Amino acid sequence: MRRMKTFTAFFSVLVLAILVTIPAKAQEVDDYLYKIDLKLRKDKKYLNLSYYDFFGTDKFLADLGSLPRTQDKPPLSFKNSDAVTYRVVFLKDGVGMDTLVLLYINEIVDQSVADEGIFGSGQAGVAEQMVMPFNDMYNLMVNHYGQYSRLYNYLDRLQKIDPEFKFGSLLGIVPDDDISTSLGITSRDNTDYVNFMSANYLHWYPKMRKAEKGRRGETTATTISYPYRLDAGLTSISFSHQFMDFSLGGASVELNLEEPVLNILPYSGGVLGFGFRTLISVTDDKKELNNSLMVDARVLGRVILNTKSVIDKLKFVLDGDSKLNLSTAVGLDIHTTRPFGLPFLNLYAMVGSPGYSDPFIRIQDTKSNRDYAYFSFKQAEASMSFYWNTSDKLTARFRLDVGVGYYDIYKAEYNRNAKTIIRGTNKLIVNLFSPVVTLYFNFAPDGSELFGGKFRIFDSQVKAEGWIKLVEFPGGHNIRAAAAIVSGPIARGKQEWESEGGAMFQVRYRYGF
Amino acid sequence: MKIKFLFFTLVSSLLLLNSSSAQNEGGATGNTELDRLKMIYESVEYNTIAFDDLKKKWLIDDPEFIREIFNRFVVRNSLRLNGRVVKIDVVKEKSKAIQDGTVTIEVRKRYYDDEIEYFAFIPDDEVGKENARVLFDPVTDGFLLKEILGEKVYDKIRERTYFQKDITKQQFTTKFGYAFDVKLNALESEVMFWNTTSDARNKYLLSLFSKWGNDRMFFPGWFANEMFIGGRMTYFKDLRNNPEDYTYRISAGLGVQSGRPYKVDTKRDQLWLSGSSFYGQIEAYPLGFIGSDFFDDIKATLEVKVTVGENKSADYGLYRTNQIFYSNRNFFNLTWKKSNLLQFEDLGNLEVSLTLSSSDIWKYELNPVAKTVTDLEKNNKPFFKKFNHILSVDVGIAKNSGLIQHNVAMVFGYGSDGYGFFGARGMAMLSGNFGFDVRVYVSAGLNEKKFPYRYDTYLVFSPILRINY
Amino acid sequence: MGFNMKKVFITLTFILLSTLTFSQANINQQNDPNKFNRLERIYRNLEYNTIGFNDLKTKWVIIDPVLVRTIFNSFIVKNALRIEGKKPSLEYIKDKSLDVHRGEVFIDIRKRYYDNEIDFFRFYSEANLERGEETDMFFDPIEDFVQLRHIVGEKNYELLKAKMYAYNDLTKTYYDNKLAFKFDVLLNMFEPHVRFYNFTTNDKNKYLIGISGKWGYDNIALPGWYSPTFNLGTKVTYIDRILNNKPADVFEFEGGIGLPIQQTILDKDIYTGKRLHYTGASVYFNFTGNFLRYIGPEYGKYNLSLEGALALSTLGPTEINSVHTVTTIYSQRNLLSLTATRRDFLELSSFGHLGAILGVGIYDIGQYLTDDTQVTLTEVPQADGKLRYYVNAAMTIGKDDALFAYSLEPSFMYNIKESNAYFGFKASLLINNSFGFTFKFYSGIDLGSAGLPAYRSDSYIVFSPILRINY
Amino acid sequence: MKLLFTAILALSYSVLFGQTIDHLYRQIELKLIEDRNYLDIYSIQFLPSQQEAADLGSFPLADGKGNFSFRSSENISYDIVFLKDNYEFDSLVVLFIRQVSQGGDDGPVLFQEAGASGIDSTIAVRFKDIQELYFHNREAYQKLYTIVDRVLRDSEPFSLVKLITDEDVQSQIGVSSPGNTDFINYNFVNNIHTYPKYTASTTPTTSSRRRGGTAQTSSMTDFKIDFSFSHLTFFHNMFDYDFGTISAEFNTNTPMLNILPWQASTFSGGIRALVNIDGLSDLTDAFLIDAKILGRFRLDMTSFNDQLPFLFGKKSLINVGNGFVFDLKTTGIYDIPFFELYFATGSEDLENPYYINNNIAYFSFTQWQALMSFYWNSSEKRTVRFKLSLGIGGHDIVEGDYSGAVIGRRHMKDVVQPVLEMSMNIVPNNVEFLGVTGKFFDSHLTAFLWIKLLEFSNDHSFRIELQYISSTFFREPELWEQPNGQSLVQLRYRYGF
Repeated sequence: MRRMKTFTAFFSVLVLAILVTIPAKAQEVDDYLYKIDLKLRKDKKYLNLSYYDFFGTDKFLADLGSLPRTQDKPPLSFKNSDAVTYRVVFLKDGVGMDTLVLLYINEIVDQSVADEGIFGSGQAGVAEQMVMPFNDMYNLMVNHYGQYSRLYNYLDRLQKIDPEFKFGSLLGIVPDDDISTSLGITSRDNTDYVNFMSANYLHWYPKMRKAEKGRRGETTATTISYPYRLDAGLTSISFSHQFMDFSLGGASVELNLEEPVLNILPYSGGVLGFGFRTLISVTDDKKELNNSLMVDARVLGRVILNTKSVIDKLKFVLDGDSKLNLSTAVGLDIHTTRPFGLPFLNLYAMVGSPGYSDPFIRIQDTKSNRDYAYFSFKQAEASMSFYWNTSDKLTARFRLDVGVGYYDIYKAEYNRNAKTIIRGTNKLIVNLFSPVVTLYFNFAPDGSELFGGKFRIFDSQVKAEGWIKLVEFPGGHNIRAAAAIVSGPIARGKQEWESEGGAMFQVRYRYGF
Repeated sequence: MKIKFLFFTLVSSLLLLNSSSAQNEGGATGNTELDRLKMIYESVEYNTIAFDDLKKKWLIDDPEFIREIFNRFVVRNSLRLNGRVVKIDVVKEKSKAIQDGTVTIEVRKRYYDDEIEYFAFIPDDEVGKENARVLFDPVTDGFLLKEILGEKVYDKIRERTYFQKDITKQQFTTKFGYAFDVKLNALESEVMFWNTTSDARNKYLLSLFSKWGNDRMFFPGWFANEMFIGGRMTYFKDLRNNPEDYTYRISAGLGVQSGRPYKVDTKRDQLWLSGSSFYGQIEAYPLGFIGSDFFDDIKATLEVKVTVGENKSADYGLYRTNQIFYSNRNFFNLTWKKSNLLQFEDLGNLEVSLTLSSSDIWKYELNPVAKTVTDLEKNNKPFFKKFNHILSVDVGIAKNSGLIQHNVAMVFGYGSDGYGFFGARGMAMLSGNFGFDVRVYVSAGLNEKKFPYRYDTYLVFSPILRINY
Repeated sequence: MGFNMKKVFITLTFILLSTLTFSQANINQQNDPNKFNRLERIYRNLEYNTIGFNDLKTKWVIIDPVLVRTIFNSFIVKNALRIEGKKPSLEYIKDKSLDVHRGEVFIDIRKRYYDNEIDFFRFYSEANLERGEETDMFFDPIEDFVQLRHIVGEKNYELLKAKMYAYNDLTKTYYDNKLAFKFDVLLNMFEPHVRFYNFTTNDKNKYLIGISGKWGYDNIALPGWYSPTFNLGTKVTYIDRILNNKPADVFEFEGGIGLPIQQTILDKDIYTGKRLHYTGASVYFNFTGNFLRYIGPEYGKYNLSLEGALALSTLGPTEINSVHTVTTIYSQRNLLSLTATRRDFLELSSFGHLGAILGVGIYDIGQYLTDDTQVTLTEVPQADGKLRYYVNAAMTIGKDDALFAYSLEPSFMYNIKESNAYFGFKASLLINNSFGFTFKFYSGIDLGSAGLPAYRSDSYIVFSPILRINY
Repeated sequence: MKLLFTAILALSYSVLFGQTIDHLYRQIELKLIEDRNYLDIYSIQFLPSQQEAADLGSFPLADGKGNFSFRSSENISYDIVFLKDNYEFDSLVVLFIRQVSQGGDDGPVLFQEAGASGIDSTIAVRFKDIQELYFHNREAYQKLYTIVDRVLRDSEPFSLVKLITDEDVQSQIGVSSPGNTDFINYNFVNNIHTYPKYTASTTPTTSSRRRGGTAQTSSMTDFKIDFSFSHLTFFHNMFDYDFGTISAEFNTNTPMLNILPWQASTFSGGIRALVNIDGLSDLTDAFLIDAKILGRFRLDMTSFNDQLPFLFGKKSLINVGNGFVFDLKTTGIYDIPFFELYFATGSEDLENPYYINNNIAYFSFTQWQALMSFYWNSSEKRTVRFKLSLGIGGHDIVEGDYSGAVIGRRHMKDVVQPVLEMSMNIVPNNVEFLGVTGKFFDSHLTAFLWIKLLEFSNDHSFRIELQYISSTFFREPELWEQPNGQSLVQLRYRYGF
């Protein structure tokens, strides 16, 4: 009870205080009326206002009667016409506002319908005119509250009886389209991986495209499929047909002339590689391909083929005189997507049988009457891949591989003109494990890949590759120009079997990717 | 008592009421009509308060242009102070400041289009303050401003073809990401590749690391011939903005032989590897339990290398003559580091650390004929006498966020072998991605004869590439 | 009290003010708190309840500063920010948006368990979290995706769900270290075991039977690798009670036979010196358990362990494969040690528990002449006899966490007979109860004047990976 | 005074809640419309008879939308949606009423969709309407309540939760199946002989004792062939007896010697029997014995076996004698682990070695191993399957010296070493795709990998197999061991599996 007294006393004082602090600040009020009116008339884009259109024939307007206006303007009476629309504009969600605030009424006359003028229907168009500016509306609220509240209640009820009802909006800017995320992103699912692989990999990847969003915004992954897929260039060919797509993924075959671990160009290795590749998703749920554990495995083999003799005649390969012989070998290339939350893993291993007979590249030893040759039988690389994009539009895409590479180098000696090795002269001279860092870059404006680059540092040598899209024909045909550069050793001396660097250029044709 | 209480509450509430209305001049003044209109005025526009700091903002500095603008305000009688028309004598008085050139104009653009949404005359000395005192009421509507100034001047303001200062915020603090973190630096790399949360907001991170050399015993990168590689686990009790705020971090690895990226100085001896070494490091904030802010960020680091087994002669490679060489087999570093000791605004925070580093040096002779190497100091130097204990102090400034991150420190150390060191470490990174790391150490009072494996000057450097998501 | 009253006054004042200001909006409605209450309860109960999964739901924090501003701004535009159900004033929002500008505000999001919609959304400021105020909200959280979607708009909502921005994942992964009893394979070099059979005789106990091995004796600072004997045998574990799926009151009985094993770390061509040789089979036993529990329950936390190895036979000189010349060798043949262990003396917050180990024991070192011409091995008599007595002590710091279990054990052994001591350090860790690593290091110092005994190395280092498969 | 205070309070509340309650109504109604799968609400169908419709009368709708009354028509039914009683509500709460009308009928529908023959479903009475009834017209609400209550007494309501909450139960931890499931699965995928396929039946039948019993799926084909360059097995349905199956096998393998197939210059052939001792039809609990008896014959392959295009390795250094092979696998009884035994031996005969170097030849006559196996899976879907085998194995090595007149015999070594073998199979959606096995024995590491290549019409399938045997770890190779690793790549064809 005592507490009550306190309250009462307080409130009486408070009410007094309020009454005292109401000086009529007419000038300020006018200022605001002017400012608001100006703002409403001039600012076309930025106003967060809602509106509701009444047809001139609307029964409610007739019931409402005419609305009084200030400054001796005649009261606004609504024209009962099909061609006239009255747009009541109001403020809905103002900060600190609890209710709708009616602001002004525009009269929109569709002249193509209502034109009965003398000049005929020459100008078909819409004329919009502010018939009840903010001053008048404010006046209506202050002095004719009855009519104001009828209009107000009508609008308020629209949303009450139908929760899904939406008012029109006058907002000219589209903040939602401009959602900018400032930081680059990395997807935690396979999006980046699939994007990268389908743009750069020799073999085909199912492409996941987001179908148009349903009402609840569900996206479904659809694959665009072609009867067969072909990627053909001067250094490698891959092919897969629809019948090779089995339920879990797909298979394809390839031919190539490349050795990815060693710092040599295609054609320089003296081998012809062939391979069989399968892609599967090791997941229980087939629908969520993006979250599944995918395994891309290639079983590789290669046989020796004297491509080195061809190389001098090839205008597109500028070989830096690499003196390494490769051997017939088998191997494996595996890419997996994030097993147990680890990064993407890549493993490549090629194991060849030591065969020293009749190397393609021999070096004459001037001191003795012998030849010698260098061989590499085993190559391997294990790395982790990290993907990221500079923005959520996925325009500039990056991938960084960090790992370890391995190769061995054997040296063998021959008698001049003899094909077989001198017994016991084969020795292991290099057995190298070295860190390897590869940076990939893809540029894909509007989701279509335009350019790809690769920069790899391994064993103090740089290998760079790149491609650019030249032409794209409808129906899945695609032509790219591609180039590769290998540098000589940097910050260390060149070994005898290494090249001083070289470059090659080619055109690739891709279909169905 | 009751009355006192009543009185007290009344007075205090009234005071509070008044003070609140005084604060927001023209705000909740109790004038309902004005209040409502003001509210409507503020609400009709699409609100972008959240972006205020990212909007384009600049100061008009051109004195003549400022006069021109001011004059138009005067002509149009558009100057207001607390909502009311300003009396002419006040205008005169304030225009003096404009003539003195001590007034600038702060202009801010809207976020989604090109119109101006804030325009105010501000005295020079108020610029940059959070609640800057303005000369007159700011204009918060571009269209009103256009009415006052006329279209031409308004467009000129927007085009910014006059003397002006851009004060748009460029860089905002960002948070550390835990998806992956690749730090490539020849001297110390780390690749964080796995993370998990097992409870609440905690985080376990697994990474691989490499560390070249040992700065604490003043054998940085390049000069050490040994690189440690291994695995590392970082544990966060709960995630913080600062990635250095981990609860503890454990590293374990092996030492491997490394080359040197420059021509070997044959006059000085190198340290050789004489066995397989194991490397371990534990970092934690052990004084956190005291519960004081000061002790919270004292980090203790214990770093140990232990070499086991002895290489056979054949393991050292092919030598035809006897070689006498030195080898470091074990070391032990204990560092206490206090960070955030002082704050130097944008420069970063001062940090100080104290390190005790004990490392042993063995002198061996390699005889290619013999099976094993011989310890030349076996008799005159027992195990514990082979150690050199270096006490060193680092004083540095570190900044871990923002456009430019850096960590620069001066180092001073003195060892029980009777020589000292001084030097500097410096690391700077641009936008957290690219950077450079340099370390220079200079010996003082070094007896080069006695310690032939020591160098006069050590200089190592490496570029840094860091990708963190 | 006075301060509280003030708060009430201010609130009421504002209410009154708003009443006066917007009285025209008050359309004659008969509202009362009960009505509000009931509607709110209905609202709360509409959704399928999955509170039990709250901790396992996908959870993340948006850290992209511009996205945080975008979302915050759409809350402002939609006038959807609330504090304890009430609309905050513009001034308050302006004040809070400064925190957003400073980059201290992030968004916490949690997904529903069975579908993809967001079931919890809030702005939070890291400063509050660091102060330990977990519940302090920046603004009221939104716990209904429909409402959230209406506030931020369809497009933003899809973006929020798609996670195409920078974020930190905070989803809890469930790690389990509960013992399963079907089989348990623990592979490491020093104490492997394969447990493949179990049975229960009453409704709470468990017998586990398997094969076990033991290489080296840590108590006498003679770890794996350096020991010529590998004890292979059977281990019977008796678990008296299984509490919370964790065994309590465990008794282990291990019995086996010592077999020769190659000491890979030692040069096999150097016979003499700091190494021990295998000179005969032995029986090995180890009884471990909290036997003291039967004296009084307060001793239940102390584990006693009696470990022993007793020589059975002596090989002839020709049978010792590790030596091929005539020389004297050392061999450790018998051992008996008793230790008491308690691992939870003190709790060390996130570091686990602190414990201690104390022990005493006796072992013998024999010296033998390997003369192939002799039929039996000749023992070389030692001046001070074969037996060695020692005491040992260790401190343990360890945590038995599901994801990351570890133990650190600095130890000390004092050999009374030889008056020398070995300092040791054991460390082992096990990740996710499946992969791990163990490491042991011992370094000796001579406390007398005789120097370390001839069979001893100055230091021992051993390590081994651990693989555990338990189902 | 108190009165004044309450008046002020009431006034302020009304303002405070007036807005909030409308807001809340809107929020709830949107939730009811938009959240389709996750709402724990129920509905019943109500087909009012003429009498009932009349009895119920009409209800006023909120916000002056007029009145609503049930109509009795063949084309119209009503779904009354409600919230069941729970922790916070002692009785059910009626939420809204949906009117479902068959095409052609035009009822008092707010938003009629232009579906001429389709079913129109509109919300006839909104949540707010019903709640306003509850607050201001309790009697009318009670009528609706009674309808629901009455229907519930006779029938189960229709749940609107569309989540598959039970099927999705995921145990995060891996599982090891009880019984023989994992064993059968593993052998079905890897064994060169036929094994019954384990199929998990999703609908438990009353007769089967546990969910997911096995059924011996009879393959379409009459016979089964498993062929690779190193082995061949053959099975015909004729040999499918009730208690087991018998099949034939030929191979060139010599396990336990750490050499590749063909390298031993032997050829083995014989039969294999899979027997179900218990005779139970449910194989998961049965005691199975998989036994092989093969003869092993020496055959001089030295002229070509280092030339084989799929084999990458040097000529072997070990001769293997004639003899027999006994290979046994059993499932566990009493939950004892699965047991495997391999034993091959023959009489010692040093005459006529195929591999001889400097008058010295090495022989091995006996090889054996005994293993315990453990099986487990990464999850209950059994996508990634593991097997770990631990045991002991060995072989003998005898040296024959042919330099003299008499063959000098020397027993070189009896290898007895632990065997550690670990396999992983990846079998997504019950289709085998990839297998990896690593085996460590006698300091050699053997890696074995297969990948499925193609499958035609479910009967023919091809795999590519890769086998690699490393050189020795932790010790120098013995004289009879290859100093380098060796590998084999081959195709494997399975028909009828």
